[in-house]
Amino acid sequence: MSLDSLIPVGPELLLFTTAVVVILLGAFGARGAAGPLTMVGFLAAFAATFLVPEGAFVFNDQYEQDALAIFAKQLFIGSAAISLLGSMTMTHRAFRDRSAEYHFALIVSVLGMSVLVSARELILLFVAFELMSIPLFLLTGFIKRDPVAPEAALKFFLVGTASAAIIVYGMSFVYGVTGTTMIDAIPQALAEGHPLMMLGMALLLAGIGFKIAAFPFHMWAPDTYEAATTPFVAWLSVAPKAAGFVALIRLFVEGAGEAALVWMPAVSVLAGMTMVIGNLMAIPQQNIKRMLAYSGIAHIGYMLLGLAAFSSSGVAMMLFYLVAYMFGNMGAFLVVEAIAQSEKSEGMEAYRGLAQRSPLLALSMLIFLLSLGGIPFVAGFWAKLYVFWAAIERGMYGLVFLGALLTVVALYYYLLVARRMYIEPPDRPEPVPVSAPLRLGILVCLVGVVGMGAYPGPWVTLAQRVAATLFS
Amino acid sequence: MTPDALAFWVLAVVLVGSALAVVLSKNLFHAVLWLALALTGTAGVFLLLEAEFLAAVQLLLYAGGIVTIMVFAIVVTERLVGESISQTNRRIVAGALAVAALAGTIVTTIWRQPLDAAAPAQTGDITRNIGLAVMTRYVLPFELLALLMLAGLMGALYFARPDD
Amino acid sequence: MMEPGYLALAAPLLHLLAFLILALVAPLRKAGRAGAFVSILCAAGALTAAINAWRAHSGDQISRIVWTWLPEQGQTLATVGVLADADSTVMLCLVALVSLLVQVYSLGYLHDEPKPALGRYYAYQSLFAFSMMGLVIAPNLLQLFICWELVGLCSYLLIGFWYQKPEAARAALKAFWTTKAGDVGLLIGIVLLYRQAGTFDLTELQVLVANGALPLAGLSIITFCIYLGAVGKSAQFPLHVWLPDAMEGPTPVSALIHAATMVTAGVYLLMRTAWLFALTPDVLLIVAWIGALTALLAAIMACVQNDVKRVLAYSTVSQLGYMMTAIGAGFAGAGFFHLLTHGVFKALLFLGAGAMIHAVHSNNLSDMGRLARSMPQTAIVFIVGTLSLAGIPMFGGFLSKEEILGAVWEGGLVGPFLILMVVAFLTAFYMFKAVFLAFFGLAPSHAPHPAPSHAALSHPHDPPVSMSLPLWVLALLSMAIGVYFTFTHPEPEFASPGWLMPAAVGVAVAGIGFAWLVYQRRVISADGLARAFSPLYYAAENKFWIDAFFEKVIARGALAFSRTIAWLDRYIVDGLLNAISAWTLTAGDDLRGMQSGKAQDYVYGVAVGLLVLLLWVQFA
Amino acid sequence: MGLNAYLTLAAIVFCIGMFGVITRRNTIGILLGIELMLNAVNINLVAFARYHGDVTGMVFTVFTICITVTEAALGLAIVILLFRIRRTVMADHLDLLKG
Amino acid sequence: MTGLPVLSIMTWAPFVAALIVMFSARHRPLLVRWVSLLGATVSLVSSLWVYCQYDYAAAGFQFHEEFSLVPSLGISYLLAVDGISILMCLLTSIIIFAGVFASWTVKQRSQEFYALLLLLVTGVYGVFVSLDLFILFLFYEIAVLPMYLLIGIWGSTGEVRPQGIFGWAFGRTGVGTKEYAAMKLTLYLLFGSAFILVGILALYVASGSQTFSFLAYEAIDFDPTLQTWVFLAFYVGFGILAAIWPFHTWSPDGHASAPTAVSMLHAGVLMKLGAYGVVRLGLGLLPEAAVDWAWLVGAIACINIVYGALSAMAQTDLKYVIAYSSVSHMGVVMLGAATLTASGLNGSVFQMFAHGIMTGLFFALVGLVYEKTHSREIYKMGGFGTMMPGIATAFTIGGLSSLGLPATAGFVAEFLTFLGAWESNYSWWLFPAVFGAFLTSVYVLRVTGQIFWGPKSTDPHFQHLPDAKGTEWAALGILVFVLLLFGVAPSIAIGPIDTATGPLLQRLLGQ
Repeated sequence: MSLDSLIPVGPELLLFTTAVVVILLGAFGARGAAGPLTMVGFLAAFAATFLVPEGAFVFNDQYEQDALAIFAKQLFIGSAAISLLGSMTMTHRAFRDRSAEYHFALIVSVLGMSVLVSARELILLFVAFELMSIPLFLLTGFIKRDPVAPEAALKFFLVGTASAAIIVYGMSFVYGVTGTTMIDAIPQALAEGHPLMMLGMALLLAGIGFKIAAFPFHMWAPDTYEAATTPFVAWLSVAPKAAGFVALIRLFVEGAGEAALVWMPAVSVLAGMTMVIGNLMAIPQQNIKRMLAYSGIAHIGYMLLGLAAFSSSGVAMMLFYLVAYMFGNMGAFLVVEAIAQSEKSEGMEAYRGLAQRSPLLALSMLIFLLSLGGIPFVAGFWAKLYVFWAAIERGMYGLVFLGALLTVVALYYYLLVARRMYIEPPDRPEPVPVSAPLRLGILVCLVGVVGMGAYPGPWVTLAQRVAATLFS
Repeated sequence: MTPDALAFWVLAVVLVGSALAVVLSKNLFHAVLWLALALTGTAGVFLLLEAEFLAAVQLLLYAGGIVTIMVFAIVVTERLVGESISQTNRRIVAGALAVAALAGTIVTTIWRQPLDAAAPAQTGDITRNIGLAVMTRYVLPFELLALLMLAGLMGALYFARPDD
Repeated sequence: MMEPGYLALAAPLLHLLAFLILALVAPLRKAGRAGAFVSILCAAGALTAAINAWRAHSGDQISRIVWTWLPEQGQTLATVGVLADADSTVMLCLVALVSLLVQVYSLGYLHDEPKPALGRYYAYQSLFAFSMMGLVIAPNLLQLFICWELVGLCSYLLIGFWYQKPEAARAALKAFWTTKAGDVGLLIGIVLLYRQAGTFDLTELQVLVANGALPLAGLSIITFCIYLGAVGKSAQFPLHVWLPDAMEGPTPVSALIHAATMVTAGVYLLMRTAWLFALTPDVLLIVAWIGALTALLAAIMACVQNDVKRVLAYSTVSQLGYMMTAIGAGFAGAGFFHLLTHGVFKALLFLGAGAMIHAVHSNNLSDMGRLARSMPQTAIVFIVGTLSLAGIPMFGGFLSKEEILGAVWEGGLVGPFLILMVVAFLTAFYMFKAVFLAFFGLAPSHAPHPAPSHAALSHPHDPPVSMSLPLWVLALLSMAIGVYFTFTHPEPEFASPGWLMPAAVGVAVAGIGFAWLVYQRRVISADGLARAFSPLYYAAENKFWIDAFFEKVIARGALAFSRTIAWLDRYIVDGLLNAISAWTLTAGDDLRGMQSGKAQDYVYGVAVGLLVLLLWVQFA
Repeated sequence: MGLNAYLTLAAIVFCIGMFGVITRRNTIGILLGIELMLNAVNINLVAFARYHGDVTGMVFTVFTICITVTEAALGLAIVILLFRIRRTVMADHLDLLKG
Repeated sequence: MTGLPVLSIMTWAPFVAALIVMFSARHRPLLVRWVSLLGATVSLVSSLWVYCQYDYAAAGFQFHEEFSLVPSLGISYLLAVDGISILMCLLTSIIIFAGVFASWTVKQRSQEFYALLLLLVTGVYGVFVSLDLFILFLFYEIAVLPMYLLIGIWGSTGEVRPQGIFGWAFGRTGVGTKEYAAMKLTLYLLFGSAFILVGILALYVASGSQTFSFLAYEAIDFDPTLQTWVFLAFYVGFGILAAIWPFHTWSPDGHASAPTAVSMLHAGVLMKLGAYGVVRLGLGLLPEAAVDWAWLVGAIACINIVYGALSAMAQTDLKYVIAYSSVSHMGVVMLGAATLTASGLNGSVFQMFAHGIMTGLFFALVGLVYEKTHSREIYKMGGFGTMMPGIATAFTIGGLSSLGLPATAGFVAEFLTFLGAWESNYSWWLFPAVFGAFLTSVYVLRVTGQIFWGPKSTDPHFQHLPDAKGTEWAALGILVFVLLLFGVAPSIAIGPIDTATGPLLQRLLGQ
């Protein structure tokens, strides 16, 4: 096997190597190096993604590096890097003593995702799926002395494995009908409309629905988000969902063409419910991470809306939304981390008078929230709008209107935070100290949000190009 | 009734019965033992399907591995508690309804369309084929599987170790 | 000789100039008298301009100058400018004259006002004069309406000039709202007429009417609406209620606005549009009857008043009724003629009354008495005015009044004619009641009324020259008019029956005599008289409950209604909104129950979701 | 014996497993349920493989079995950890996080 | 036509000023004010320049500026102005210019205050000048959002008793507090923008063209049923901002709680955004639907006029009176638009302008009075005319304009609207409209009389009150002057308006 045949999987290899090195270093006690090393690995892999030749098939066609895969990989690795910026300065003992495990798990999970989005074959897909999930359980319960973290890990684990069972059950049916585990066979079989095929796909939909935390498979999310370490949650709220969406695209959209429309009712209903539940339940939350969790669920609803269009533009807009959501959501979580580090609290009250304590931090939080709320000149606005636009192309006026209304509800609870930060007086005068890496992370997200908001053109074109390859 | 059919029915009854026992029995130990039985029954089904290798794997890994771990876990937790863990169910009716409906749906879907009644004749050595496939066609997932198990075990270690 | 249009235009513009100077040059305004002189100077200039305009204009030749004011889609929607013809120029002279005199008079009358207030007063005065003149020379209904509203504003400001007095403040509001109510009608009328005729311009309208190009359908509604405007401004029943209260303002103001000029604007309007009303006889009939009714009611109410200004106010109302009746009878000319003469002598009367009040510091007739001795000049001019009002030959009101009676008779309106005869009698009666009580009869100390206020005891005397000069000017003018018209009997538009003049004069004299018997000789007791007519007397004392109706029923009703609306808005319309949002919040809370925190339930959720999905797959 | 029969059997076992997951109080009991579910999947896969005369399904089974075991190990580790810090293995009592 | 992007300058000057204020002028209050003033001045000058340079003979949209933003979707930064926008920009400039002066005395966190204020203004300009529906929507939201903080931080809390059948709800939403008002206003307006967004997207999809350009859409005539619905969406969406009944309840609470300059801007300009949106997008793009729905728009406008006036009559809080009067006057604006006649449309736009200035003046005055008396209770005050003649006069002039007294801008607007109403297909609209004007005279003069031109209040607090001074005079002076100027010489405004309404009318009645 010649070396240049490995170039297409360069990023994955880099990740793999980093993982191995990190764990070995861990074994030999050089734990402090894990974080920086991981960062290097991520950056290298990120860079590598740009060198990968598009559309390369390897491992006898089970593995494809198409535009979508590369796009997704960049998303995963990028977000992981950002979250790493957040976790670098975590002071908890576990991070001091066991940082090797933490970073190893992180890398492995990213690797799993990277494989997932490239997999063209069910077994590989399933393995990659598990490869992505299992480290997440570890990361969730990472602060193992904490009373709630393990509980969250358990819940996540139980629901997760149950859904994994559902997924593989579905896969078994798909395999049974198609007689092969290659994904390319699916559209054909769907077209024949074998009942077991539909059954299998439905099972898959449900299983992946858990991963993207769509109603009613979402219940693990808030608990997990609340208990796990914030930088990890920032990443957890973005990357696995992106992976889940890509999986959905691979299984339901790619190559199916108009045939995919049979799923439209199901997905639209899913989208609608998710939007409603997420937004409504976010209102009464007092823990900001929990609030963000529910709002995140609502955002999944919006993305599903884009997917529900089952059109090139729909997918494109969904991808754009993913990026916008990544910047906004991660930024918000990083600010939460900053506050939590200084105030030792993730409650709303920790934000009182932030604007007068450290205006820039407050401003960036405000911008992130507004972006999530879909306000012009920040990324979220375009994201929402494009998704709506894609949906309207399919004539889903009702859903779009519902979504638009719910943005108002969403703004209600986002503005509640703004109220804490800007309207209420501070309890303490001194500014909030923010560590350098955290600043950097927040800055990156800020640049992303504002940049995409001010000049979304290139991103849209990119997303459209990626989506177009799926429908050609 | 052909011997095949007879065997299938016997196994089916055993399997379903033990499965029910697993989820319903009051004593966790018994539940685990019932699980062992269920898994063995599954191995039987595999044999019936002429997948001897898998049957073996089933017995070793599952009936061996899982049950051992379970028992271990129970022993640990029980020792810590000090009295045998009795195990009851909650929301039986709601759960039963939902699940029954689920089963009903799936089964009806399955029976909507009669599938090929008879299996084609077995050709070649399945065990060998499996091995070949794993080592050639499915080498990538296999490698990843290794990584996955590593990660999983490390996670298990991380959680279970009583240190720090 | 200069184009009369420009001369006529100069008059209001001079006043505007005065107003602007006073408004913008704060120091001058705050200086008081200095500002007053500026204003008076402009007023004098305006008068000369007006008189020149009048003289310049010959026969029935019309000078009309307009500029585009409001363009629309390239064409002109509305214009502003001047329409100088016989009527407008002479009216212009009246306004200019009276306003000049009043401004001069005010110098004395308000000499102890604080300086800034005085400045404000003159600013208002100039603004009023400007608007009134603008109204007079308006070439189109829109400009007329604009100035119409402006004079209303000035009347509001001037009535409320002493706004620290609660009555004054209230009276000002009452005046504004009442007239505004009428203006609503006028505005609607103008808008409707525009739709009908496609123009606001009086001249063009006249042409249309002359060619019969104006569709008659619904015209009576239009004219009626326009008439409503007149009802408000010219204090016709039932909107006359504001005029008596308006007497809370300074007396010179009453003389200028509420006697000579503004209140007659309604009459003027109807006169200007007489050719339009001529097309709708039914409306004219209403005008006549309402006019007569107003005249009668006002006269009766005047009889029971003890406040000299209110007596004059009611007499104004009643005289306006006279004019309206004449117009209703179809002879606008007669009404206009009376308007002019009335303007002169009623201003005279008010200013005279002002002098009396100035002297005794009280409006109340019972605080006066025997003033003829202490202030002879005032007595003379006041009596001249009274005789003119009573319509005695050789005096101002004589011929105009007789013409009105003739006009009404000619118009075949027997009912109104009789009413007007009665009113003539009453007018003479109550005016001379005032004269006898104020200038002759008993000294106030012996008056049957309770102890007079100290004000009465202070020694009254004739006013300073700044006040007496205008009085004399007006007195001589009304004499002159009277004498002139008594000898050179102008050709009326109609031949009134020969018996009319003697009858009219007889009635007037009878009224005077009766007043003499009651209040001078006291052979008939006033109280007895009151008892004899007790129901009428009672009703008159209560102003026929019209004011009460407006205050108690309409005002309070409106307020209560508005409160209801406001309540609905806050607690139902807004309440519903709040309810919806509250429901949303509650929904959020309730949903949290779903998140029980138990892993099994989460899986249960998954199972149910899966079930639904599978069912959908099954059956779709 | 037809394929449907095996699928049905698998389906029933799968649902029973899910029933266990939903209703068991004890975390370990829930894990047992999950094992049953995955076990059912295996039956499905093997049956299909057999009836297609195709080995892929069996390979798939190998993978699922391994993954299952890993999951079981991890799960039990979490249970033990939880037990250590919260003194209980009753999923019902593990609801500090909710709402 | 010069190469100078004057519209962009006008639009972004305040934004730049806001940035400078936010990041460089920290803790230097005076500098903050001057920078803001500079920003406002630049906008004022450029809007005046546009007003003068606009080629009235040619009419149509001029001063085009284009820059493609998202080529793949045909979204581009496309600016241009026609007669209506010119006037609206002028209005905005005047109001913000006066507003800067009016809020000269803001003490607490003035830097943030000015920054947000200017940001808001940028949004407003943007809506008026952008021809790309998308950008328009963008600016629209920008204009709405800062209100939340502006009211929330610098606002004042009112007093509302929770009662009636929905009393419980009031308790739940915390009615009366400034936070409540801020949240209500913001969310309500964003709720409206949801409709707008759907409408715009529907048009985009229906047009099938790869552009959001207004001009392109003008050329298309959309399918009637689509028009019907989209018009409704626009009407409700923008209408909420124009405070159409029954979606007006944000306005009294919001305006009452907002600080002076903010109420000035919001009542003076932002509410016009709503009316402008209905006229520009509703009438401009959906002529058939506009004709079909005229009855609804007009009827609701009539309700607004009378209902608003009556509610205002019953208020005891000065700011609420003004706020409700705005509701009533916006009714006139909408009525004019609904008449679909030349006079009506002219009146409508003119009223937008007149009411903008008028309300701006009112709120500036109320702010001053409140600043000096610390009371908004009408019936506690009295007889201030002697103590603060300047404020009293200005207030009276404003009042007279609002009751449509000739020689003030208000009269021309209302008169034109009345003409239009009678010429429209629903002549009866004239009567509620005129009646509303009368009611206005009732409550305005009642208030004016009570506070200024009445017997002096005996309250010891109100014995020695200073008149306006310095910068405050500047604010009042500008507004009063404009109010009278446009009343005396309306053709200044009618000229531009005509050039825009003429074509619009042809399009409306063309089919």
